[in-house]
Amino acid sequence: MKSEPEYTPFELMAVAGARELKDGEIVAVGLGLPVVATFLAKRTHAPHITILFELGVVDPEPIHTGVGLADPRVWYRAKILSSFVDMLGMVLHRGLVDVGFLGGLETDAYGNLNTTLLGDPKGKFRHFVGSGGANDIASSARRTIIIIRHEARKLNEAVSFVTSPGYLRGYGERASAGLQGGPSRVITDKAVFGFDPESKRMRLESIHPGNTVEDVLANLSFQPIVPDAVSTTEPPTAEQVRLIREEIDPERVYAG
Amino acid sequence: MKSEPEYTPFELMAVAGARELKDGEIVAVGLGLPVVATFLAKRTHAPHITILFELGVVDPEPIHTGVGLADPRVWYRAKILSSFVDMLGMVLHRGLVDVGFLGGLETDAYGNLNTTLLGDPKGKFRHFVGSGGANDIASSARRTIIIIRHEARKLNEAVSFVTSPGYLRGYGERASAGLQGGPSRVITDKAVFGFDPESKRMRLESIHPGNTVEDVLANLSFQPIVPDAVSTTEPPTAEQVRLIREEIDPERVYAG
Amino acid sequence: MTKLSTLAEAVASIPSGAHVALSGFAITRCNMAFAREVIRQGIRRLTVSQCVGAMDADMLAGAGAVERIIYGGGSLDRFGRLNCVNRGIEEGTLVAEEYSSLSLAFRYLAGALGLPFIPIRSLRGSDILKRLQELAPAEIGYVDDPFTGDNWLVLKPLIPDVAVVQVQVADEGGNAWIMGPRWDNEEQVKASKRTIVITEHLVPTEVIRREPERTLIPGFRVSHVVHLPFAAHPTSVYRAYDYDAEHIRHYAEATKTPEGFQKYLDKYVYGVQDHWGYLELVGGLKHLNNLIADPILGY
Amino acid sequence: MTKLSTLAEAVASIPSGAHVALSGFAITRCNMAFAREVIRQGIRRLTVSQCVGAMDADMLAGAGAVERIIYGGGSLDRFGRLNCVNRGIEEGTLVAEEYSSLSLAFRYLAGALGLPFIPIRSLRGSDILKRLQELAPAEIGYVDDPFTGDNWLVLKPLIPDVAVVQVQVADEGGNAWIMGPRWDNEEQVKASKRTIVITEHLVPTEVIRREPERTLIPGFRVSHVVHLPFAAHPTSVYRAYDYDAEHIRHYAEATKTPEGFQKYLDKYVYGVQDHWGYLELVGGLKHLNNLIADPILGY
Repeated sequence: MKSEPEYTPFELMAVAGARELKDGEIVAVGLGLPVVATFLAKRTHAPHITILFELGVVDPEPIHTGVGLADPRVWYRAKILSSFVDMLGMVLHRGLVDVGFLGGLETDAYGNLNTTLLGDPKGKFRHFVGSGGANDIASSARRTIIIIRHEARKLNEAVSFVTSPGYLRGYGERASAGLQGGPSRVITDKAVFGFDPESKRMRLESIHPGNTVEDVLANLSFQPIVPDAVSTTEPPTAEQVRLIREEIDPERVYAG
Repeated sequence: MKSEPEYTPFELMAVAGARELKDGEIVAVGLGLPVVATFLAKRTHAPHITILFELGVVDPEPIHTGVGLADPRVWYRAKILSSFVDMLGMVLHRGLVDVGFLGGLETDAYGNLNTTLLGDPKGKFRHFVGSGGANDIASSARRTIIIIRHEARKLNEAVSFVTSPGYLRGYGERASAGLQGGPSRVITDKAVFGFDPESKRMRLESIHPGNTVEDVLANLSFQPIVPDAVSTTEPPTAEQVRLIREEIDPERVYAG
Repeated sequence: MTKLSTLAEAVASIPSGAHVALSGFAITRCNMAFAREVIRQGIRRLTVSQCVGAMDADMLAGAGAVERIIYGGGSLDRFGRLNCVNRGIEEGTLVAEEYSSLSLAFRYLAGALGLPFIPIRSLRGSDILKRLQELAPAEIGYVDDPFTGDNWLVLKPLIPDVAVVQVQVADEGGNAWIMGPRWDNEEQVKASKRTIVITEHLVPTEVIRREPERTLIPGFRVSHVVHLPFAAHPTSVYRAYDYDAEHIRHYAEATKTPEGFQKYLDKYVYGVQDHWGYLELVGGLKHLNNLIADPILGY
Repeated sequence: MTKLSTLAEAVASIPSGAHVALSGFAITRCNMAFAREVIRQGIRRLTVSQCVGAMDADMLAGAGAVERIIYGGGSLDRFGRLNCVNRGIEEGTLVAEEYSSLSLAFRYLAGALGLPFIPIRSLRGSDILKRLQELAPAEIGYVDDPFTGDNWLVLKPLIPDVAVVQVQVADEGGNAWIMGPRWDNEEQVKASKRTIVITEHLVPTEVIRREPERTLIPGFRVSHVVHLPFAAHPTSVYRAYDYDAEHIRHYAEATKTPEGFQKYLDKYVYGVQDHWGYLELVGGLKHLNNLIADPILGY
């Protein structure tokens, strides 16, 4: 029997995501790693987090892994089962969502997210999942956290379709469009990024253990801001890894 | 033991109200005679009427008499219990209410209704119940039916406060205000009135048995249109009276 | 996270001058114990709002705790007028911003949905609108429909500082169910900055999780949960207890004059130490037992 | 008044070219038996709408029954993309009016409330909005907020000709309950001109009257009630049955090519006479029994 690695890259991403959440916050999540991150936060430092799924689910306690938000497995033991208008209207659009977790096909130097299509929208393109609630969350959450794989084709200077606005082309452009908030973090399997307060361009915040600045930049299709000193991402604790493996994602569907 | 009269004036008003309702219509009612009229219609010629109470009650089947809409007695055996937004928003404002029944302190020659105050709004006045859903019903129902006692102080050339608009000052004024529909009938304990299609002024339609045109006009503070020939209101049938007395209003709270 | 607190604590969280949305409708699910405690604590200059004016607002207005009422008219149903509210309006001591049920419900709804304004067909051509144009011109506006060119009346969202809601069932986190019609209560709660839940029954969160479709009030909007049986007396709570007709008749009579109402207050509000003292005073266990709802009828 | 009818009758009431709102969300409560019957009856040129695109819309689009889809994106969750919808968009044979979940939910909500337009913060700055400005400029507009002067995007109400909704419980008058989250279904029904209810369980109106707080769909909006068990197969119905993972995997694979999907249609839609024939074909009683929901878990 092979010995378990200390932690997988996905587990590290989940832990880095969990660390961004404060106790008592209201968090809008899609399925996948964001759910793992949020449940992890809720079971450790942030027990009073409220979790929302856009279709009308609040604070479920699933005991089986679901294939998506449409799977009743992920609604199990919810405190509220309601509707889009209740969740995305009366909580999110009302201004009460603190954090939205988003993922996608690609993001760019200003945290704009594309989940719609790849190619030329006016010519040949391949169409994918579209927005769902992602655009709404990106528009109305107080801040958003993007979780995405660290691949050159997924991290571009500009996305081919802005499904969910980040800082658009940077500086005050998001505010000019009438939007507050915006992405606060981009978490990949190699690093954590933030955004320059002025230009709103992605800035390297920390590098995951075992990676170098060169690794990070080699798998990026744009040049982020790289400060002189970049810290190392704090690795998961043994207890965090145990919680993910034994309680939150025992079937290893999300956290690899 | 005194013998029962054939019917009371209130019973006649309820029957005249019931006669205005067509099968399958959606009817918004307040409490009192309108409820008696609507239940009577539902038990006779119009079994598929839908009854709405503004606070969120559809098709109740009360077995005890209530003191008002706030009394759970009148919610008994409802098919739907919901909300103002559901009833007044998603049915009435959506344009689905066929008939609204309204009553009030006073109405006028153009079917405007006052339930707010008597006296001088800028000076000395006495304040009453206000609108509730009455203004909403008068504004959005396809037609309204006014049920009011035939007294000179209640039937005036103009009301002192327009809570619920009828035809305002007549002719196209209601349409100019952006409203369709309007009152179709005013039912008193002496007569039934309609409205002149052109001027929108109240017009005598029929006089209840036992009354004369003189009785009707003597107890009015304005001059309605009186056609050359005025018919007599059809009296209640024995079966209608029996239904009211034995099943709909056995405690004689509404129909006297 | 428990939000359980005493009525006194919950009431003390409301500063004078706050805007409080009240859950009552005429004589049902009124915040009566709450109103009595507000009066005892001497909180003043409140704005109160509710789509249909009810006994909770009337008592607060009569006791001089209310500066402004935002409502759609109201009564004690067949028991009579809202004498205190009406007297305040007639004498000019109470500012009344009067709407219709739907126009006020739409203002709450706009607040709940985070809409900047909401169009409505109601109020057009009425004197209600004329008075609002004089009294509260900042709350109403006009917008041209970009699709048809029609000019529409639009209302400003209404965002109370706190909603106070009488419910049947809640957990200690504030997740709550309302049985029976809900009138404006969901929109009040979801428009308000926070909510105080006053509940007849306190249940484990486990019960809430069993029928989560029924959760109308989310715990994350709630600051205080007060577990207080008969808190709506003398008004009714569907499936819990009936209104106390005799007491409401007495109230309607007493409120006909300021002196009568002062005597009522002296006896039922100032004359008792707390809610339990009040319940003893109005007849205690034996009397209240007569009001308990039949489980089939719900009243 | 009974509105009970066969699936064939209900489907026959929908003319080609109609706008149909569908109740599915990805792989749950999808109108699958309905979609199969629409295809069998040869109804064409439909506009379909739903906030999150689902398997019902995908099958209809793949069969060429859909001219326009109004949706907020969608997938088969982890089973894959909506291959037929995506292929139609990529090849230009399907017009896709794409929104976000909330912006489409707000269009239904505006329709349900009789609002002439509804303001929204979503879509700003996005390419979703740019595409809508090109593709559907008549559906969006701008209005200055009369209270702040801010310029707001506003959306036109969406009023489908018919909503088709898969529910768990209905009476023959069309009063219906939905268990579990309801996503956009209430607003779809209340915006639409009429509704077809497809129900797993048919109950006496007496049952509806026992818990009237649960009645989400009022009978007076309903034209047809179709009582058809397993009507959402292979998608799930909370508290009734689980999704059929094996069958959806087969569908996701088959829809990767037009040829593959044609074979799927030939077998599962054209190859059976009706819904009962379909249920036998996919495995009959023994297979379906495995999908029946655990009464505690609900799946």
